[in-house]
Amino acid sequence: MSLIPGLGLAKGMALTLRRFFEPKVTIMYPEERIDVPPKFRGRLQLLYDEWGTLKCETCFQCAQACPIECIDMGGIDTRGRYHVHWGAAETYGERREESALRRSGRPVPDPAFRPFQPVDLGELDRILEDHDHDPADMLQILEETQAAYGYLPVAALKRISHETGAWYAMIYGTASYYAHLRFEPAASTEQAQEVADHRPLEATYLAALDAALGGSDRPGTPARA
Amino acid sequence: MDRAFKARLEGRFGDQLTGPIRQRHDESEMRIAAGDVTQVLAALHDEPAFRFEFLADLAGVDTGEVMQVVYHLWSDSTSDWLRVIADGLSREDPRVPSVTFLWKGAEWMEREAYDMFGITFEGNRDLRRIYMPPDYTSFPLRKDFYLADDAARSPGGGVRPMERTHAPHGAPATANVRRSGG
Amino acid sequence: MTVISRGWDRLTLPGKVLFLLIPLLIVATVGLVAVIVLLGQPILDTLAANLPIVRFVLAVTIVLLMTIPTAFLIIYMEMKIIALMNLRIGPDRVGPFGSLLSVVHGLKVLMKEDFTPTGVDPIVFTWAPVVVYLASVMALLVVPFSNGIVGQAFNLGLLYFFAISGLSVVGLLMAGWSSYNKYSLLGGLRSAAQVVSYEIPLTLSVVGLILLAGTMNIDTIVRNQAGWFTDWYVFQQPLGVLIFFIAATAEANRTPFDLTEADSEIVAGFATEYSGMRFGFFFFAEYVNVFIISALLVTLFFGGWNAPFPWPWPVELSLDPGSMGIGLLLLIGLGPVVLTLLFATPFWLASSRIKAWQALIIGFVLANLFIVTLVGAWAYVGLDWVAGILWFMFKTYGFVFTFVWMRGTLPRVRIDQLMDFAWKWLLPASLLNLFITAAALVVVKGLR
Amino acid sequence: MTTTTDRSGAGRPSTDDPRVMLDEELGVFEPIPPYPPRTEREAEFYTLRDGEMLLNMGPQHPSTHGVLRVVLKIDGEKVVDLDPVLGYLHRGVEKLCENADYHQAICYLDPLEYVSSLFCEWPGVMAFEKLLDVQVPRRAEYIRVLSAELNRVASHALFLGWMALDLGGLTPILWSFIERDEIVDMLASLTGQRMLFNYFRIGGVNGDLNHDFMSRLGDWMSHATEQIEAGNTLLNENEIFVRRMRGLGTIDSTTALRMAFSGPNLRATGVPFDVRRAHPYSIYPELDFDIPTRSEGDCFARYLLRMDEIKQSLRIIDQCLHQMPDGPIIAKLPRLLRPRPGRAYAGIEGPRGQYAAYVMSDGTDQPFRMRIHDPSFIHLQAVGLMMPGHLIADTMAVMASLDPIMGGVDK
Repeated sequence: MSLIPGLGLAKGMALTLRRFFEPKVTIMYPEERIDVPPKFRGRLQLLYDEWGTLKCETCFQCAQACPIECIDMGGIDTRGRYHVHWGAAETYGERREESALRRSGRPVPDPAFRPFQPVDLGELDRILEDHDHDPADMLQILEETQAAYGYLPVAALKRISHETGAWYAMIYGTASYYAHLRFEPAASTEQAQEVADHRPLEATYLAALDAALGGSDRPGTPARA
Repeated sequence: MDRAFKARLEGRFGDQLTGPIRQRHDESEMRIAAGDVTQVLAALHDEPAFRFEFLADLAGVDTGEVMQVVYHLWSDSTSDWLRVIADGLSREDPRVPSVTFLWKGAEWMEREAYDMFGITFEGNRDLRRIYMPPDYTSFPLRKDFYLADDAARSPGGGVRPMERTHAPHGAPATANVRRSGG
Repeated sequence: MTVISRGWDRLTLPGKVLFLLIPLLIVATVGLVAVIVLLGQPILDTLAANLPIVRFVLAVTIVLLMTIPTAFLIIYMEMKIIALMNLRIGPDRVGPFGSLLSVVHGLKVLMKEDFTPTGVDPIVFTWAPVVVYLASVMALLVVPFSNGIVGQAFNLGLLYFFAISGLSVVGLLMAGWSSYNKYSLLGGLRSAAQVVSYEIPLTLSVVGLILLAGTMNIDTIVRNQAGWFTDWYVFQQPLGVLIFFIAATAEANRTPFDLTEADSEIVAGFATEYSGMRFGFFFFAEYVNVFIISALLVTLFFGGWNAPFPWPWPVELSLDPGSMGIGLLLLIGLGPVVLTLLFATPFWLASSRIKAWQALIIGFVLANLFIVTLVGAWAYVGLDWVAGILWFMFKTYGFVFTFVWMRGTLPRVRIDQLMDFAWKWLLPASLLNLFITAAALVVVKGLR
Repeated sequence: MTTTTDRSGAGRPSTDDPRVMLDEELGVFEPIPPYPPRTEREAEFYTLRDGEMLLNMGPQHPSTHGVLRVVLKIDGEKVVDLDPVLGYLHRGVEKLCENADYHQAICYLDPLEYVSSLFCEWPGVMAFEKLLDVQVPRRAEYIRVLSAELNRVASHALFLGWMALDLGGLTPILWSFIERDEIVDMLASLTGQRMLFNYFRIGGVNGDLNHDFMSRLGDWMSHATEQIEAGNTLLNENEIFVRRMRGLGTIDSTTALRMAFSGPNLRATGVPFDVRRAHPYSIYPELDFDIPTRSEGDCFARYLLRMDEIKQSLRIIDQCLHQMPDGPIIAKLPRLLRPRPGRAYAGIEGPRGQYAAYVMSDGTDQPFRMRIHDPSFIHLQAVGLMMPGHLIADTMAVMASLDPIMGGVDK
């Protein structure tokens, strides 16, 4: 404090008056934006590949790895409803699995037109009983389920999640990691037929290729009928 | 590591130690029984050879078998942090004397340990819950307390595998799974 | 029925409005004319017989209406000036330089729910803002804005002012007590303690001035200060001005004495439980109070509506419109057109990019500005009340700026320091001021 | 003499519990609190004498620095006693850390101190490194010190503003935010985030110094603390400010040690305890800086001490820039960390005092026990010691001068 009372106040007043005329620092937000730093990690977005296809495989690994569980998986299901991955069961029923499967880009049965076949879960319950509902035995449970049903029905996965207490994402992640586990019947002749219907016969385009390349006598090109 | 300090501690508190004095990096660790806390900490605080006037931290620990209270002290008489572990508190009724007579600032840290572990600090005149609501009944940082699921009534309702690493010893694997609707 | 309804449906919206409006207007006009013809004379007679009452009612209405734009302006000043001092930009979206933001705030406050919490005393709770606001408006009634422009001039104007401005504390106390909230109660009691304490130095600081002026008539006090600015009372009462300034700041609950609504301590003080327009009344009253104390400071010590110097070139403008005859009509009819063209031509010639209609708009705006400037200058020179209002407002808003500036700079004092300051410093100082003034008067009279 | 009154008192039916207030007009019970006293202290506090009333400040109060609730027992304007009630921001970070692996645990530490995040990461990371016996590369240590000291300046800058704001000054908070914003932008270009940096990694840091950061730092160093100085001009000589802060919330050095104070609040009482010197860590032994102390122990001393610390931080930043070695910025470590069973304690000097982490490992990839020590928690309990006898308005000033962050207090 100075000897003259009020000098400190006057100094402060002088400073604010000087600041009154100084240039301002406000960034006029909607018109003017500062760039986020290159290392910015707050942008959550899904990436698309060069053909415009979503690169996300819906593997749920990100949701599972997120340490503070801020990532939720969600999407539009075949009936146009939006679902998040984790929430009360009553609100969205069984749709999240279908949605996840559909978004994975694999050939999956389209429940909009062809509902899931009802699966008898008695077999699964026996398997779970054998393993004492222990999520530590997840791989064995999944393998035995596949052995029992031929594939891993969504209803079964849900049942496993329910009974073992393991997170659905975890089970799905495990199952999708191993090549020998599948989510659709392996011997689905219908599907195979559908795929075949949409593909030109091999002979057709091989012949065209040969013609384009000028004959089939090039070494290393097996001649096919 | 201050080897001379270890010798000093052993010389002074030899009969009160319940375990060997361990030293690692810049920490010295001594274990005492819960009943000796008052004497040992008062001696560490007051005696001119030690002068541990700065209470760096006070923490409760649940090892799954016993409870511990861990004090971290600092003094200019040594280059180490001194860790005093009051060992061997029973999990059913853990009790340890309060150190608020030395450090009044330990009051809230003891309240926190009480809130989180249920450790009773005898002599603390304000031992009530500090973070949890007053009508809360369990002790969250104990090892037999599992994090409730985000959506306890969801199909996956129960405990996530991620949270099951530290199952209590000897507990059956499914003992802690909270069933939906339960 | 169907014909009518189909015809009605076919009308557009403006059509419907006009359809209803036109008959209404016709009826109203006819009715009005009838009323004027039949009852005009008696009404006029009544009004003429009670001219002071009519004048008073008009004055009250105008003062009441004037508080609203004043409050808006000061709120905007506060937002903008503090923002600029903070190196921010402040309001800049609504209106030019954001100047309409305070109006929008006012509308927002009007539209908000007028919430009455459980447990309040509803009558007192509802009337508290009214009392506070009316106290402000009533105090404004005796402030002379210019020569002859005063709500109500009377001999004890100054006394009236202090009596009324002390009334607002009743409203604050009512609000604090009735709100059923401890913060409100604290705020109300704080304001009671503060206003009552500062009332004393505030009043005492003017007593010296009253001795000098020899009257409590505010108008006379202002007239005494006419001439050069050295005739202002500020140079005869420097200590009095300082005390008056500080005490008035406290009286108006402004920083650094804004303890009654110290947001970091007691949330919003007496106004904690108020919302909607009731809160708006408190809010407005606060800013009207700022205007009032600035106005009074100017009136009592800074010459009021007197210019700081006498106009060096006295002009006698004698403009008798009747003497111009047909020239007046020509001036009114052709003047704007000619001026517009005159101002538009250079722009039109200067750049081929400016189209004729753009040039005309520019010319029109400039011509209007020119006319307004001309008329304003004429009014300033020729009508002394216009000059008075200009000087008065200039000085008053200068002090308003100072109050806002202080708010942007200073932290808040504590309640015990506030009381200490009032009783231990301001009160003795004001007594000293009074003593010195009285002694000086005696000496001067004795010498004479 | 105990009464049941709060507002009018006379003629109220008394209940058995003197702390229960009954409003017969409303028919509403207003129990404070609705359960019998559990401790000696609580019984003492909630017993009202004549003329006293309870004022519940917070958790939604403008100036309790977050969601803190303080129950004030007041006699008129005078505070008789006060009881801080915590837990409104309690997130159970310790438990969460025990359920995450060592890498994941770091990002739980960030939001504890949202004003100076790096100081909350640092002890955790240091404790993990001690458990794993990791040697941190020297460049990483320098970068850590550099960024942490920047963060300290930012934190103290904000302290200045808050302090003034709690005393009713509107301007310094915005000026100090300008200063803080420059630093935060700088740290954002280094770490990628503006608030929760999550920059320190076990064994080093995440990302090397980059051009953007260095150019911003250079710019800033050329006019460093300009806004803080301006704020000081506004406050240091301001009679109102000084008269309010001098002699307020005084605490002597013995009491401060007994209250387990640390950091600026302890040094303001004259104890030259600074973990950077008292128990050196990182590269602080190699750096040249002073430990400012003051002997008054009041709010004004705490305020001035922090302003002195800013200058020392600038010295450290300058030295770091000049001595910055080359080399790796992070030690090579496996992705999955399984330290040997053991215990580690790491304490550092943050802007508010000693931040510490105490970690126990049981050999798995997750900490067995993670204890976080936050100085705000310790300092806040001293408000109850400092306040009695002062006024309501001083509660804010004292609390602001101790500079608690509720994120750290509530963990």
